[in-house]
Amino acid sequence: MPVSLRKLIRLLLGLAIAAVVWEGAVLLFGIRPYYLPRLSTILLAMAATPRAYVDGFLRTLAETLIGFASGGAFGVLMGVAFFRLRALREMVFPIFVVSQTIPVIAFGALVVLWFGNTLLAKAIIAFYLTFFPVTVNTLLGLETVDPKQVDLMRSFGASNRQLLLRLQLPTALPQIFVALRLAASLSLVGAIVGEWFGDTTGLGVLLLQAMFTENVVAIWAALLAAALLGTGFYAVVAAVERRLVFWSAEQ
Amino acid sequence: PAAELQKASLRLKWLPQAQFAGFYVAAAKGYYKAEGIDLTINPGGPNLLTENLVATGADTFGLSGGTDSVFAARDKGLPIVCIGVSHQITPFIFVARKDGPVKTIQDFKGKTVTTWFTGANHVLTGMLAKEGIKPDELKIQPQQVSVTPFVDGSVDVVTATYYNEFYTIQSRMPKDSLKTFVAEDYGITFPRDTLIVAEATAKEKPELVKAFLRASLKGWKDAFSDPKGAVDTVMAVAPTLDRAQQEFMLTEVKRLMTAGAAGKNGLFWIDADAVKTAHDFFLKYGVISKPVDLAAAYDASFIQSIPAADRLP
Amino acid sequence: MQAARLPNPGPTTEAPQARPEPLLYLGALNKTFGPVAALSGLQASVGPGEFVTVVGPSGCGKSTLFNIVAGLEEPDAGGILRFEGKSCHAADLLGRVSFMPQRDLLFPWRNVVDNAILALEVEGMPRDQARAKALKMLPEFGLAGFEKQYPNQLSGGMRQRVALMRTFLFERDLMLLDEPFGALDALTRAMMQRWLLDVWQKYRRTILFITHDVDEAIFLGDRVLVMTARPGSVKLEQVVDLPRPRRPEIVTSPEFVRLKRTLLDAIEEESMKSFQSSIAQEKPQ
Amino acid sequence: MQAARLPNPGPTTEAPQARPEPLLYLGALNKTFGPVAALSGLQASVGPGEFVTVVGPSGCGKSTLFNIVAGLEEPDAGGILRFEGKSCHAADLLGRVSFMPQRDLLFPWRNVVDNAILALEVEGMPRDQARAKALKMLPEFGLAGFEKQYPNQLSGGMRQRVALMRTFLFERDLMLLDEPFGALDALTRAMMQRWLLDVWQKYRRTILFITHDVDEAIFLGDRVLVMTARPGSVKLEQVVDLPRPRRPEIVTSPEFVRLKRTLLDAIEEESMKSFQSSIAQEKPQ
Amino acid sequence: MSRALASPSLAVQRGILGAFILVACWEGAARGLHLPAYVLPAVSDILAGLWSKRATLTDAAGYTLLEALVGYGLGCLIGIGLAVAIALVPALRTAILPLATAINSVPVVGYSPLILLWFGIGVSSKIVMVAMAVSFTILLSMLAGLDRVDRRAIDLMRSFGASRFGVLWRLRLPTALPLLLAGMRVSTVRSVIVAIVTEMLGAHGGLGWVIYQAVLQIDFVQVWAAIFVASAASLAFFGLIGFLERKILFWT
Ligand SMILES: Nc1ncnc2c1ncn2[C@@H]1O[C@H](COP(=O)(O)OP(=O)(O)OP(=O)(O)O)[C@@H](O)[C@H]1O
Ligand SMILES: Nc1ncnc2c1ncn2[C@@H]1O[C@H](COP(=O)(O)OP(=O)(O)OP(=O)(O)O)[C@@H](O)[C@H]1O
Ligand SMILES: [Mg+2]
Ligand SMILES: [Mg+2]
Repeated sequence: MPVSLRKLIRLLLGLAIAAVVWEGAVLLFGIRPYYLPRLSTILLAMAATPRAYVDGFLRTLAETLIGFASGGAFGVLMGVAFFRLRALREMVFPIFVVSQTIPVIAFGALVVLWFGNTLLAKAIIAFYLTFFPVTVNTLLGLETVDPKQVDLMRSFGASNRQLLLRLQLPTALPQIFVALRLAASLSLVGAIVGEWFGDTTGLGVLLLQAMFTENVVAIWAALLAAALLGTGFYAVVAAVERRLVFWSAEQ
Repeated sequence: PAAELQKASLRLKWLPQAQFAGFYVAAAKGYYKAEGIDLTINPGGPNLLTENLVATGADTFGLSGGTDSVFAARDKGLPIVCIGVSHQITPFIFVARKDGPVKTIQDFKGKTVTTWFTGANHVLTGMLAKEGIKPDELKIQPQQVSVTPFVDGSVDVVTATYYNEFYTIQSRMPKDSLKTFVAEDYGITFPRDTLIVAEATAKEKPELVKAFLRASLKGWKDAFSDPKGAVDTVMAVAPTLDRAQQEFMLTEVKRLMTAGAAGKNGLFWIDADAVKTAHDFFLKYGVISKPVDLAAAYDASFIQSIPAADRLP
Repeated sequence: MQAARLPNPGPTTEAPQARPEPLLYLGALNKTFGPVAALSGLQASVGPGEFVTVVGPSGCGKSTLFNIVAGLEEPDAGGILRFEGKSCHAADLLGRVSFMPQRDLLFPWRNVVDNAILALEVEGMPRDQARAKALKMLPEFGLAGFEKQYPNQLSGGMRQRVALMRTFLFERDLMLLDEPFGALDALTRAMMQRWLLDVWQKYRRTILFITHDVDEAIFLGDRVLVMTARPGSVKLEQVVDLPRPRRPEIVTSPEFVRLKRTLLDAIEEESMKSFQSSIAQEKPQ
Repeated sequence: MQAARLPNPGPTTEAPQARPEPLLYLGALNKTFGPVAALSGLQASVGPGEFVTVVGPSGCGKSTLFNIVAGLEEPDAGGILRFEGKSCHAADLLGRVSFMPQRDLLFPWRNVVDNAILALEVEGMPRDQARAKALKMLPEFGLAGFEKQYPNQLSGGMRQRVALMRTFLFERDLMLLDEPFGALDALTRAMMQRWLLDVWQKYRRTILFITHDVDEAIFLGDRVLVMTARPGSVKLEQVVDLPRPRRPEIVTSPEFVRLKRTLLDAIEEESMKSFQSSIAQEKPQ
Repeated sequence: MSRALASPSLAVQRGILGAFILVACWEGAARGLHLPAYVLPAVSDILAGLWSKRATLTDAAGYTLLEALVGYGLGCLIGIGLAVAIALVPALRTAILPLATAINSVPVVGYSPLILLWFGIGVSSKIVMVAMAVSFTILLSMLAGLDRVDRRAIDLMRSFGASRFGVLWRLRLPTALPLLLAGMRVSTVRSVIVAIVTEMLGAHGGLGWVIYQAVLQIDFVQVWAAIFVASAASLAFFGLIGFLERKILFWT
């Protein structure tokens, strides 16, 4: 489609301008490299050890995807369960809230203890950060269904399941996707933090490595890679949203 | 034959870097396999307590924080034993600017000093105590990841390890513009980077422990004799590291590991006197709540069982 | 199920109460929403195969009545509700009457065909089959060629026709239509009316039909119920004893005009009441 | 601003083109939505103070026409649009005509009064003042006592009356009403019609009025525009030369019946077309 | 839909019941399986620890809550401000959204060297981090809410001559409120946790600081005690916003 092509060109143009501004600003204002290194230096550093970045990228991507998928699915599921079972919601929802106040980072040892040094452990942290917003938004979305539409479906003799699948979930979909977009970013954050619990590959490892050796170029390289992954993933989720939630794309 | 290999893991205190070169060299050269151990090296991370992981059995061996963390772990009832000490002298130094207001440790008073609360703070407290200074006479702040505040002059004294931060500082400021304060000059020694195992392992699998120590020692000796090759081995695991920095680190680590009693007794020697001094100090300052049974906490028998020739660097 | 039905008894002049077994019987129905009494002591019955139209002032409780008969709201305690000869709760009627609500309530994520087959899907008919069935009906509703459009691309009348089609595809003995032709132009409306009568006579469905158009009420109905102002009850049950099939010309016949006069008078009286009560309620501000 | 207006010229029999200066002139308007041509070559003009009603088959483009005149959609390039004698873009008309859309579009978070004063608030009138103004009008719209209700507590007809009131409070020379009385019962409708004529005559507002009810179109209008089937254009401009004020009885007068016949014939022809084209478009499935 | 109907006391009772079951299981597991404190301390021990350290913990909680609340407020303002800016000037969308996403793809801790560098180790760096995390959530929620509006309703407002701002104020903001408030509710918890995590990287005080030091001293009872305090504070914060939400969104 020419529209998407035009968008792509605009995007590339925007990136190119940003790159030039970055490079130019560093050179022009003589910014000290440990505040902000030149973009070209960073890219060269990445090119020097491409495998490390590619491997890290893929590994983090895998963790992110698993965490996102499971967190998203669990979040929607719990949203639906809470919507249906008021008592369950009142009993468990506060615990969900509380669970979100536990800083995983303080329990690295426990995570390793329970889930080992596996990809799974990282995915679980991504999951942990992801599911909560999805649950909240699913619940909210389900609650905004027009009662008159519910009445209509019920007058057709619709079962609760049909009501859910044909009316409530579609109505909630726009809201769910808001949370999923947020979750796309959060699951990556979770994966990266998860990699800080003793791992050898991943963007989180590269970031940590660079942070503590104060290798500013490597910090920026890891940040760029993470930003690329995050923005790309977000864009994919947003694209899926545009396809699935076409009717509310009124703008 | 792989079937007879015994599975084990070593938890480092941090990510792969030349600080742990010997272990990586030993693994790469198959020294652990030769001893019948299928060893996995697990890196550490922030807030990842090696003592905790070893105590719970998640890892077999651990390179933990130091004598201070071993005391703390024992104090809290974690069933771990130290089987070797890597850095024989304090790896921390305190750095000030030569042209700045801090000329002697007395000048610390009223100045901004940043330090890590992961052990280095005790070194500082100890040094100050020897000079009769109370910690609340200076502005001690938690030190952040970057040394930039010091380089920029917003901090008067910064804590550094010889092998990492000191390198960064020197790369940003001329070496001769710096004034350093070394713990040993004030009669303080906090050996760090302790090798630990669970009590159960020490009791039930002494052969495994010894085999591990033997292989590790070989690896370290190789690393010291061929630093370039050792850095290659480390960088194969962590390719984004800065080579110059790693070479510097290995040099410094060698100095720390071969200092003091190690010169006479070899690598990973447990210097009972240094341990005792540190223990008494921690007890005095309330870092640990009650005296620790040092004999149970520090078991030198494993390292001593290895022929001195194999231990000496 | 339509096969099992008795032949339509056709319009009669006898009072509906005399019928042996009404399909739907409502007695002493009340419904209040907080302080607002929407229905009060409503009594009515609908025979099988009958076409009953309902008129009444705006806000008198017609839609509320439909909601009860569709099973969506329970009347206040004490009311009597009988369907197919058995006393029942409103909720028992869910899925047993086909109901077209006053607002079209189309789902924005479904195109015309998929909105139309909603009820069929709920019944469990495979999608393809349901779609094929719906596609055949599109021209009858003047929607051919629009099957792939989404609701926001339709005109008001088209939306209403889609909602109507959705109701028709849900084949039940009792149909409740709440102003189904409100947004249609005169001719489309006339065509739909004729078509509705055809369907009704062919399949013998029972129809309850709300409208604001008295002509329409007389033209279509076997009986016209005129409701009182809020709180609604039945003010007048007017049997329409015009022969069927009815031709459009019938609206000018003296009998039709006479009926219209009677009904208009009754409605006017009630509408005036509802306006007066409105004015009486006005608070000095 | 109403004070500055000329007195209403009143209904005349002369062709509207002959008027010296139409308030609104539309020429050769086209509007397409993707593959659907909604309007094609539409030409019309509305004189100041005139009451023009629009009828036409469902989906022929009436609401589209209103959207253009309200300034919400630009017609396709090439069309002519003149307002108050000046050529302009559709967007220039935003805020200069008062528009009542086909769906009520009440805001669920505003109660009856606050929905009604929406346009006044947009204009910058202080809330209290606007509310006071609206409260005075409530009884006229049969909404007294309901000022604190929220839209989900209102019947369909009540919602429509709130929307109508909102439009009336937005006082502009040109009013566009898209089926304003669609969901009202016969009497309320008749009352609102009479009231609308009163307002129109008192304030000399120009009104464009879409309806599906030919009686209503004739009863209210100075002129009736009959639109063709989609793509819509004006098929017939029928001047209604009935004297004003018009009494309800007028609907039975021979002149009225004659006009109605003419209009119905025209609409019927177009409606048939739109159904036929629908059928022609049907794809074999 | 039925939110308004359920009696709040019943909800509270059920909440307490849920908490009680959880605590019972926890206590049972810790005591029954003789779990050492460094794996999972018993609730009773944690509560005892909490009581004995109450002064320290109260101070720390105050410190953390201050950071969280100020950061939260700031984050809400920024998020709402950006969303509103995008709504008013749609061209900004392509500029702001990808940038915000990119920034948020990196864990806040990733920025800690920079943020600590720029804002120091005190309260302000925590506030900045919290504001960053919160503003993104708010931005996304608010934007989705603003976009959700019925186009016909916008048209109606435009026909009244409403400016972009008028449409925003009278139509789009009320439409966006439910989603905005949901975002704000989710963010309460995140604001506290980001404050804590940032404190763990370097601070003068606060619950994160307490946790960090307790972890080093292998004092897991104190870690959990601090987390209990943080949870209670977050829950209260969450409940407060939920309460406001129900008050504001009366029409849903
Ligand atoms: N959910 C509700 N809450 C409060 N009041 C309601 C509710 N539903 C209906 N009402 C009130 O009940 C009365 C009857 O409403 P109903 O919708 O049945 O009227 P109607 O006869 O269908 O009117 P119309 O012809 O205008 O559609 C009205 O006064 C209305 O305000
Ligand atoms: N946004 C849109 N996208 C695509 N098609 C549209 C859109 N809006 C209107 N149409 C099409 O334009 C045609 C005219 O629609 P419009 O709403 O103007 O009809 P109308 O005359 O008002 O009909 P009704 O009397 O049923 O309200 C219809 O065929 C409709 O499907
Ligand atoms: Mg109704
Ligand atoms: Mg229309």
